[in-house]
Amino acid sequence: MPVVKAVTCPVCGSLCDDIELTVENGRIVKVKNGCAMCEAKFLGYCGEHRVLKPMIRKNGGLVKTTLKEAVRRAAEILAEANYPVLYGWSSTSCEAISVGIELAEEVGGVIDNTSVVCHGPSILSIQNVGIPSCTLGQIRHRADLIVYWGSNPWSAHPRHIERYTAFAEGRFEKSAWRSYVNKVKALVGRKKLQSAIKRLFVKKPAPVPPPISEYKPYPFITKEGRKLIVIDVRRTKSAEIADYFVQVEPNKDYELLQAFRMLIRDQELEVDRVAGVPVEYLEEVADVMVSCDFGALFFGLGLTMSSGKLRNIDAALSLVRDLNMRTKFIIMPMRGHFNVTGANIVFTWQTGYPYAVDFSLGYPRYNPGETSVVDVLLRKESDAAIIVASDPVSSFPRKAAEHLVKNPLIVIDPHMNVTAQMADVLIPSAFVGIEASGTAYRMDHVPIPLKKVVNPPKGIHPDEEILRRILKEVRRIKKKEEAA
Amino acid sequence: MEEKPKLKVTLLTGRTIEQGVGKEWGKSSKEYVESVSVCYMDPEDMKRLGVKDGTNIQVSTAFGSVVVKAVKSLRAPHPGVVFIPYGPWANVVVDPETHSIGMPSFKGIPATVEPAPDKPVLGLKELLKTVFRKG
Amino acid sequence: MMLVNLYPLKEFKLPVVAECINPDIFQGKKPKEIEGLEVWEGNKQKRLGELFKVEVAKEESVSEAAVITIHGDVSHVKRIGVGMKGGEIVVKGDAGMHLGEEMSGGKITVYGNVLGWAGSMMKGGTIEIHGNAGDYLGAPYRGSTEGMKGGKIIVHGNVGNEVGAHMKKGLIKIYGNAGQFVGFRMHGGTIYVQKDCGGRGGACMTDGTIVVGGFLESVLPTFTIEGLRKRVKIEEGEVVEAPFYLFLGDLTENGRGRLFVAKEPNPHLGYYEKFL
Amino acid sequence: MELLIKNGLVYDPINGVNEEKMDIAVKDGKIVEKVNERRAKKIDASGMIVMPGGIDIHSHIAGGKVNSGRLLRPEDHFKDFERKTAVTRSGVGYSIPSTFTTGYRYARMGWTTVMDPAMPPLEAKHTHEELSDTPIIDKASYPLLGDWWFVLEYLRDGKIEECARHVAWMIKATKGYAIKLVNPGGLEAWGFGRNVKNIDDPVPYFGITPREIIRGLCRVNKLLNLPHTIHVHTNNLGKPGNYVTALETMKCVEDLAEDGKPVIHITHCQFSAFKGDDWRTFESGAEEIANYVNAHSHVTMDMGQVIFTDTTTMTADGPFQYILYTLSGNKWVNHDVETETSAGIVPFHYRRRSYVHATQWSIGLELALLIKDPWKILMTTDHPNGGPFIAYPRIVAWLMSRKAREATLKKINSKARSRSLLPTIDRELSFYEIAIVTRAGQAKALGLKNKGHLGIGADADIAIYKFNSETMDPSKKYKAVRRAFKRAAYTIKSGQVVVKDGEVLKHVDGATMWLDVKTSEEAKITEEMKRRFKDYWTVEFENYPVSEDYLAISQPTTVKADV
Repeated sequence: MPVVKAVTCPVCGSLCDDIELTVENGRIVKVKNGCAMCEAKFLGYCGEHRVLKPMIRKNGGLVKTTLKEAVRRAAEILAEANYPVLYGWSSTSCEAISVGIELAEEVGGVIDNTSVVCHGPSILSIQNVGIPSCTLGQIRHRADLIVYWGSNPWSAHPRHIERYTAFAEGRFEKSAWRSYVNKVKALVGRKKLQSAIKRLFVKKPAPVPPPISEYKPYPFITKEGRKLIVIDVRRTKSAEIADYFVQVEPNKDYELLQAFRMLIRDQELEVDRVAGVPVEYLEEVADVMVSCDFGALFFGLGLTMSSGKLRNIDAALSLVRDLNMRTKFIIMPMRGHFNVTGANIVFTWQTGYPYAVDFSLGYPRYNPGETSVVDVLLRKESDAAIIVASDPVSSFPRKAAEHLVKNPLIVIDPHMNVTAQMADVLIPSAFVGIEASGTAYRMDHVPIPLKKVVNPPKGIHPDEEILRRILKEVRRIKKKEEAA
Repeated sequence: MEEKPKLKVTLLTGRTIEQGVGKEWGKSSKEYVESVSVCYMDPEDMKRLGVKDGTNIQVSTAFGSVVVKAVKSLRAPHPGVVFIPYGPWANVVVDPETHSIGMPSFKGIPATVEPAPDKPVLGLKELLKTVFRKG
Repeated sequence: MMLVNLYPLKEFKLPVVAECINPDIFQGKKPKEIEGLEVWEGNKQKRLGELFKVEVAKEESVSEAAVITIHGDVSHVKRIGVGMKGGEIVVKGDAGMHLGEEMSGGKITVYGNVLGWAGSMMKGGTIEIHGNAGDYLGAPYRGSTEGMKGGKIIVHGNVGNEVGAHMKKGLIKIYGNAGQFVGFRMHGGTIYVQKDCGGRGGACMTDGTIVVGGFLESVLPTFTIEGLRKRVKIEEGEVVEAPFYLFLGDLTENGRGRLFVAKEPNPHLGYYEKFL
Repeated sequence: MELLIKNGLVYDPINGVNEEKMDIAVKDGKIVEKVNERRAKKIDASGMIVMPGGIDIHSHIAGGKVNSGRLLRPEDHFKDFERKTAVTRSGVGYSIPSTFTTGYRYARMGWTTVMDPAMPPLEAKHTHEELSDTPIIDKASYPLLGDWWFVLEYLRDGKIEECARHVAWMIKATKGYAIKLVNPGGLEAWGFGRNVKNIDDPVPYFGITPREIIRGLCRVNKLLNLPHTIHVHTNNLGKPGNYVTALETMKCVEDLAEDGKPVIHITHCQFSAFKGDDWRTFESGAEEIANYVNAHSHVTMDMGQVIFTDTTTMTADGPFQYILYTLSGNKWVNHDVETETSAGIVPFHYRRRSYVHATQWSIGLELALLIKDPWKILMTTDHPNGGPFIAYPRIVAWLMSRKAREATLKKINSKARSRSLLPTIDRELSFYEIAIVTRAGQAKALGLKNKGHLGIGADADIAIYKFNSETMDPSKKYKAVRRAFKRAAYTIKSGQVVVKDGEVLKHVDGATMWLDVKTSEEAKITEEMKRRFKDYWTVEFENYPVSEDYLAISQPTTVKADV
């Protein structure tokens, strides 16, 4: 059976590219090296919920149609619209995104990608503070302190720790994983190693400080080598494998971050606790941050989405920037969708702006809050939408989704997802990274090719191709109108 | 009339690996629906409210109200904090306010939780019909 | 004086960009010329006359600046009065985003609410809003640190987040409540919030004055208490006679900003008195 | 398609043509002897200057760093935008324009070839994706190799040929054009927040000095017979006193030169020509550098001219950018790339009234005017580090006109003015010399055989400027020179008229040039590399190289190496 090696996993922003797939009769039957989400994607992508025919809404229901007809109808909707929204783009290739931007420019629409509801706030603060960062290999080779803040890699980026951070093997820093493994080796035979590690993962009692109400200063870990700290409002699974866990009161991350900024400058705080955590305890964490050789802070939606939003990130970026006065420290957002970084990157090189780009005046304008899709929907300004490789109806607040659904809605997606069920024109597409090739960008801005491993079902095209056809049809319609 | 127990909490929404895996199996899959129509609660809070693992509860915010299944959190203790995975159920109750930065408030929303053993957890189709009257 | 009345011809649904609604631009123009000015409705370029009934009420002298009165809801109309240097705009209704952005003179009065970025990057003149204002009042454009450099903004209702971010000079007075991050990274000028204030007031400020007359949930741990004051002067002729705590910060930025918080509505700050 | 440019005043230094009234014939994208006069499209260039299309040896226009700069600075873009037209895409400026706008703006000035000088190999695909989206102009990019672990280890172990083979592989894998060194050794040290102090300061953990890296890669460059020399951003860049480092860097490869041919290119030399012990005692070191360059033939350099404006500095020199952040307090981006390099970005405003900035402005022009041979000092702003490339017309005017220089001198910091060497320099460049510093010299330094001249067989990349050099004195009419270079009367790219009167007529793709370096012993390094690959990088070996699909128009040049 043919085995395809070095396949890039099109699920999360870690973009692991060491996946090995076994293909049998044009179907993927085995996945090696992947996490649970990766396996689910490669084995389940072609499940029963796949859409195999373009559809158009007639008399309230979706009925099958030809691709030509669906493209024509989609182009009509977009060409007629006065303020269309083009949304999604984080789960498709850069090549498709590029066509999407050209389409947005052609129809004078607002194009936005899903970063608007994940790390958009991070970008806004990067635009104020900047960001000291690096590629993930730097962390693997050099970091002796790793902090995850408001992020739960165990669930959202399952191989992040093993490939890039605490459990990865680097030139200057060894994997902290080994110390765990060595312990296990003494107890069990080599064969049972894997399962033992699993058990250890699940059952290892982590030195977790008591709940907020009864916080006592805790002697800090004296562990040698790499240290892993998790800061979050909940004791997540990632917190359990950490060397240390700081539980922050919900919506108080900003105060905690600012307090750290003072502590790393050896300034005194006038309060006893910040965000529910005693100050002596924070001083210990600050000491560890200052005294490491290379620290890395990863942050997730726990920071961008809780009270303070973008300014939580402002504080985190400022903290890490300030830490560079004392040592080497970097910071990186944990990007969710596999190519959300790529969407930001392509948007930026073509328009100057990473998301929420409004072409209605014929040139790119950018002002999240004004030109971002959720705000446009909440103000009920758009009059049509095309959604590519995303499911806003299942990810937007009800009020925003309501306006989206009320107007003509075009959906390009391989799956009958929630938004697809609301579509007026539904065009099924190939899975990029499985049935179509392309490029995606990892969370650290490293471009990685996506492979075509198997053929898509008959009559199913990649997003890029579908978008090109729509663009061509839009231009044809506009030319005809101009002539008339 | 006996007053129903009600709990004031902070609602978080977010990713879980179950939702992440379910999503890849397809949004209409049983795996997906079951992974996102739930609310993780602190066991102490559940006791206070008199609900068990699997009891239906109603989560209400200033923006809407939705019935989901209560599930005992493995990540306790986190008294006063409840968690619903991202998805159509969560969207009914999250705060649409973006504070002019483009992102609604998905985390840290004041909410109340009450037992709703008699109310059903709507399936995806029913939920969408009720909310959007389309589909 | 030239008096121009604008009446929206319809209820706007699409966003409208109308930078031309500016006394400097109207000044000396004939009604037909005003009607012919360029605006955008959604992705279509239109003439002002297609969206508004233009009525030039008085046209006596060309020397004095024009007064524009908009009658009706223009909450979807953006960029009214952008860059204006003189004259006056009166909006009898709600107004859209970027009202009076980068204005350097003249006056804008709104008898209604306004959306975000009113008075953004303002250099001079006055904006008075009788309803509520949105987020980023007087704050700069994304990525810019060029905050408000002068002029005065008065809001009689409530305002959103990040009022006066990066402010350098000038005065913002809010007689209602304010959202989070009042005076974020401000370097100078004065912001007065008569009522309650969301959290994180004065975050990362380096200089300037913030006065909170109502409830403030908490003061950032990066501020230090300086003392108690019996009164606080907002501007010439406006003094608040009440005891205030005075905090200095933000220490993370080595700031010397002054944050006054009224003592009476904030008993929870009594904690700080032990340091005095 | 055939084209005939008639009666222009032609400047073609490579062919020794100096202001000759002659016709230029073009067919199928090349300069030809003659075309059918009746069939050919004719351009009347009488009273106009005709030159080869402009070339930029060093301009950051694409890739991860440039794009991070774009992302960082919405406030740089929002007032400088370009609307979509029937033929062009929309975009934004100012100091870091979007890709389409970059292509159009170069073409509008009559520039047709631009080299992006800093490509992190791991992110090479990104650079190429952007280059492919940069219309009209031809481009190429230099992979950053001066801190690559393979290079450091092979050179430390004295394995020069192994090193050369790996470099050859890397140039092919990244579709690169030249070997770029940025603060050699310093970037590896920056991985732990450190730097190297001078060219003999050992790189932590690697037991090698910058001198050894520079010499090593210079020898590798010769072994591989690459068309350009090593392209060096010196150690200590941007620090007072660094002219000594620049001199030492040039001296350290003196003995490697043969036949008077250049072996090193010192880029944006202005930033490496600072004298003084600190910012208070800071002054120009241009004279010392110029004296050395005038006495030696193994060096070429480019200016890195400073423009008084708000711009965005971006280099691979992470530690330098950090210093710039601490000096300015502006926002700061750092991006270190595993096993290879780093990068930093800081917005920066050069102000006339600042002593340091005004002196920097002076240094750039002093270098260009004191170095006697224009083939040795090429015109750049190190876009966008000294200022955006759209300022080239102003630099041309400064170089050609004492009066233009005096007009600016009047407005700068008085201490800087009194110390500036410019008032003592009478030299004014002719159009012939301008054609050298902006075209011919650039092509020669880069080893571009078909560019930078208008001889038979050359690429038909041509710029025509509305300035009558027969009747007008550029020294006096420097504003007219500026206007002419700002909006070319015609820009012809590969034989097509793409710009007329400063307006873009056509959106065409430009080619991406790269070197297909053939080593005699075809690298058996692959097996070795695969093994080490997993240790060094976080991507799989086969996902690393850039395939030709990433290049809109791929234009490889085969180079036969001596190893």
